[in-house]
Amino acid sequence: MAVSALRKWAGEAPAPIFVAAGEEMRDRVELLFNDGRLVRAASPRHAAIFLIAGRMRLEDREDLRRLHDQMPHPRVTLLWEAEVGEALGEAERFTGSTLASDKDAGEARRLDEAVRDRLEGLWQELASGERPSEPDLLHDEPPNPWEGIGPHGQGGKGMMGGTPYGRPMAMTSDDLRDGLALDPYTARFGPFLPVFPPGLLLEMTLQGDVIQLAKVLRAPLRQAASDHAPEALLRLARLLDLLGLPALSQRARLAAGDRSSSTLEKLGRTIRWSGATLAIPPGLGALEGHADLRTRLNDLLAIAGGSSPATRPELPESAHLSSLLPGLEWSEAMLVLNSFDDKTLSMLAMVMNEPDEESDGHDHDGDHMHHDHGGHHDHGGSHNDHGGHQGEGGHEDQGDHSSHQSHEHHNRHGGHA
Amino acid sequence: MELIAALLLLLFLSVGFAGAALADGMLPALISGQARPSWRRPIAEAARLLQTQPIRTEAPDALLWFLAPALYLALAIIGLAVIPFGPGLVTIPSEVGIVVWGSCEALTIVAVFMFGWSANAPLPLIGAYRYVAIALPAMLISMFVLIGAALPAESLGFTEIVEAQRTVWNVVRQPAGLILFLMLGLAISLRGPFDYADPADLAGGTTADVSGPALLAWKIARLAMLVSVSAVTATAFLGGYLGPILPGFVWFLLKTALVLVVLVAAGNLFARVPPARMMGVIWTMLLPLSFLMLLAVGLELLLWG
Amino acid sequence: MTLASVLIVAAALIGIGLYGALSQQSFVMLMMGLELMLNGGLLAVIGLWANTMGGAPEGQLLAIIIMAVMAVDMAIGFALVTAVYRKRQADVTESLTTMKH
Amino acid sequence: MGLTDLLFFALSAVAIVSGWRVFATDSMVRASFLLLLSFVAVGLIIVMLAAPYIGVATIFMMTVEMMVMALFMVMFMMNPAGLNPMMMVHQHRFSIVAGVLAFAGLTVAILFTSFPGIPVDPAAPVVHDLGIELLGPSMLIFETAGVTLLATMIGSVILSSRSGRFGLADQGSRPPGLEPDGEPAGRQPEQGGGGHHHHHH
Repeated sequence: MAVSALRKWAGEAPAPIFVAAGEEMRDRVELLFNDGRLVRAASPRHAAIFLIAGRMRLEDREDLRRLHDQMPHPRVTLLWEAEVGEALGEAERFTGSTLASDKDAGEARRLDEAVRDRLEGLWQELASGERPSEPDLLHDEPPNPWEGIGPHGQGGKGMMGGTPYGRPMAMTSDDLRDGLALDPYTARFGPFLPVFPPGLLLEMTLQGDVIQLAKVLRAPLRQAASDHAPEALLRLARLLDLLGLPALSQRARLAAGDRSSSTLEKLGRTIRWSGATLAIPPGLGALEGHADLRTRLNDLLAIAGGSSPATRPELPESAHLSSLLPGLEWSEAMLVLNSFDDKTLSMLAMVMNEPDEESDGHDHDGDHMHHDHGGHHDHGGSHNDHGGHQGEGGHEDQGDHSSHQSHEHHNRHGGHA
Repeated sequence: MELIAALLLLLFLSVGFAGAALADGMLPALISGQARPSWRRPIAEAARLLQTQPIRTEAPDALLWFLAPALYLALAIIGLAVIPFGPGLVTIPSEVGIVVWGSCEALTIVAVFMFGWSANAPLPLIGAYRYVAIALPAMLISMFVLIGAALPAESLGFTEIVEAQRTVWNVVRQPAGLILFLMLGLAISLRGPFDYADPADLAGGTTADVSGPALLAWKIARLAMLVSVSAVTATAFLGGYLGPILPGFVWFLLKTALVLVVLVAAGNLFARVPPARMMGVIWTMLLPLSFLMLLAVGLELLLWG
Repeated sequence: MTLASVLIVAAALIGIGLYGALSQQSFVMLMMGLELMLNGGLLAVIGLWANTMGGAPEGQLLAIIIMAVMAVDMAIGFALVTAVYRKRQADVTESLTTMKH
Repeated sequence: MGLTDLLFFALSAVAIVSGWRVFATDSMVRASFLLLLSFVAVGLIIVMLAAPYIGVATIFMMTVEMMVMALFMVMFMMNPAGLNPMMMVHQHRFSIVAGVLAFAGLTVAILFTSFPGIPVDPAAPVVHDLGIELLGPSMLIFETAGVTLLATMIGSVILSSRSGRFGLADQGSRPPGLEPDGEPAGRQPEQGGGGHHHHHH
């Protein structure tokens, strides 16, 4: 009784969807969430439906499987014009002919509406229990064997203990901000972290939330070149989300779908009043000839209002995310990352294939081993516990956000829902 | 009397909670210009979360992870318990009510930190310590502001503070104090411009690895804290249960509702400043401002009190 | 809740705190031991104030002083830890043997 | 045994057990939260002992302190989560003996002392009295505490910040030159392990 009542209620909730947007699909997917029947989940932990839209690269498939397993039960996957082979098992496919850019606008809109309906239908089936939850795709096992000695694996000699799951203790390395050398934390973020451009995979070294090193492992997926104004509005919406203004961001997205001058003017005024431009530190994310983040936000507001985009000179050769991001705090870095148009971003995020051993956490460890007890300071032992990003063996692709190992464990410990 | 107050507390909490859930659902939709969602939506959302599998990360601090939402909720209730709902209607009459509330604020920071830390994952941890960095100085500010509210009453108890506002409400004495206190309200109920623990740029921050019932518990605790902080604001600055004609409890309810709506709206209308910049603003501008407010109230009482 | 029982609880806290302060290698844990001893002291002072002084306000004043001492202890302790750490990357007592000479 | 006694014993048990667990748990962040629990229990006992302000203020202050402590644990400690079990103690046996001796000695002293029995009047306005005392007869003491705290704040900022008066903290101190940008006056800091010479007595 109670269970069926709960199920009935749950069916009324908007369908929580985690999105992995592929090539040319980001903007279309974002517009799906305009009518409030669907909500976009910030993390796969909050979602029930995994929407994979558009073409994916081969190397992304493993991450998609990982993300799938990170979602709690009940869960279901929908492949929308996605080519992922058999990576996602028997997941339902939704193919509405070819890409929208080949069709006229009305056709595309009808197609999007059909996807929306299908997603809602999936959620109804899932909530009512008609549709079984999808099982794990990957084995639930630790990526590295437990290597410690003794009952708790502390083994090892002296204070350092052993290396449980192949993860040694974190070591200190130099800090960019104030020189207080604490433990770095190296992890891969992406390729489908919701705050990242889809497809971008970064390996970053963090101290606290300051980025010390950033290396592009996979470039962002190419996006459809669309008109300036809707693209600018959607980019504006992403920035507003990051600035803690989800309602205004939704308004910008609505405006991108259906533009009329009066709403745009009002939206611009509300955004100015919210202090969004003032909130951004002046000079943040400044590129030669491309101004800083604050200016870019103002430009976006202007483009959204109908004026033509300001022309900017070519990017300097040296400009790259690996030099732009270090030194920024996490939230500033996310703002910077989302402030570029697709063309600029793809130039900034080119994968650089150079023999680069330095970014491996291990080298830093070496530098500090001479300290009394071997550096050993673990600013977040919590870090090395789930991360395993310190050693060469520990580099695992991060799913969307790096709790990647956890999915391999949740079933064993808590899969009783 | 205390028993009646305890019953009233339950009533107030449930009414306030329902109102908070509704406001939290409706106001963003209104601001975004979307179709208005139905009042059933929060309940549906809760039903969904109840049926979702609770996720366990690798090697979390399971005890603290479980306890953090409970602690957060308990603090909201304790905060409400020292507030008078009407003349003499207090669940726990305390002559040091302000200090009790201050402890609740401080322990809230502990609860949020515990929640983010114990998940044993990077994004929740970043959310947790970022929140501590912002909320600790914000709490200091709120204490100065509250002392300013206690000065005219010559007491640390909330009942005396309300009674001292019979002549003039504290909001007239220190208007900036009210605004500073509302900022604290946003900070400890984790919303909008002061939500440094669960923001979008961290994929949900402390909640990024939480699913199912635990996430529901956290959301409930957040809303309860919103009710609690609105009630404290109404008591300390808007004269609490004082008001003509209507009974005290109704006035109190109305004022709390007003503050609550203001908080929810502000949470959706103001942009979040990146944490490092916010730290600068808090320590160099807001904290000195709260000193000045305190000084001004002290001088006023000394000269004309 | 007799005076003796309160004082014995305080004594237990002081004993545990002493053990911690003497046995812990890391500075921060060592400070925890000190704090626990002060905690016991605070309890003892208030216990004595409530049961033997008839509520003379000076007793509470002493408790406030103890709290101030705790705050000073923590603040200076953390500042020293940070300063030493900047210089030597050290956070355990053994790594500061040069201070002996 | 009334309700008060029961509550008192429960709180004492919490205070002592969590105080002991502080030094027995592997996770150092947990250790600071356990210490906080111990303080909260003591704070509540103090409230029961008719000193509400002191009790609640203890909880308030210790919460903030322990929060900072937990942050420091995450920052400076290897192993804040206790996932690499390890033992970081020295002179263990001696410490246990010292702790037990301290407890035994104090207990004996408590049991063999006769204290004057003048309990506080439950109706006395203790918070009010404290306020009058702080800002009346004992104003000087109170203000001294305030100035001490101010000095502490300034001192700790100077100690912990990177830029010292004589150069960056992690590069060793350099005394100022006799003329602007000139050679430092006095003895040069040693090469390499700058700063060691401070410690010679």
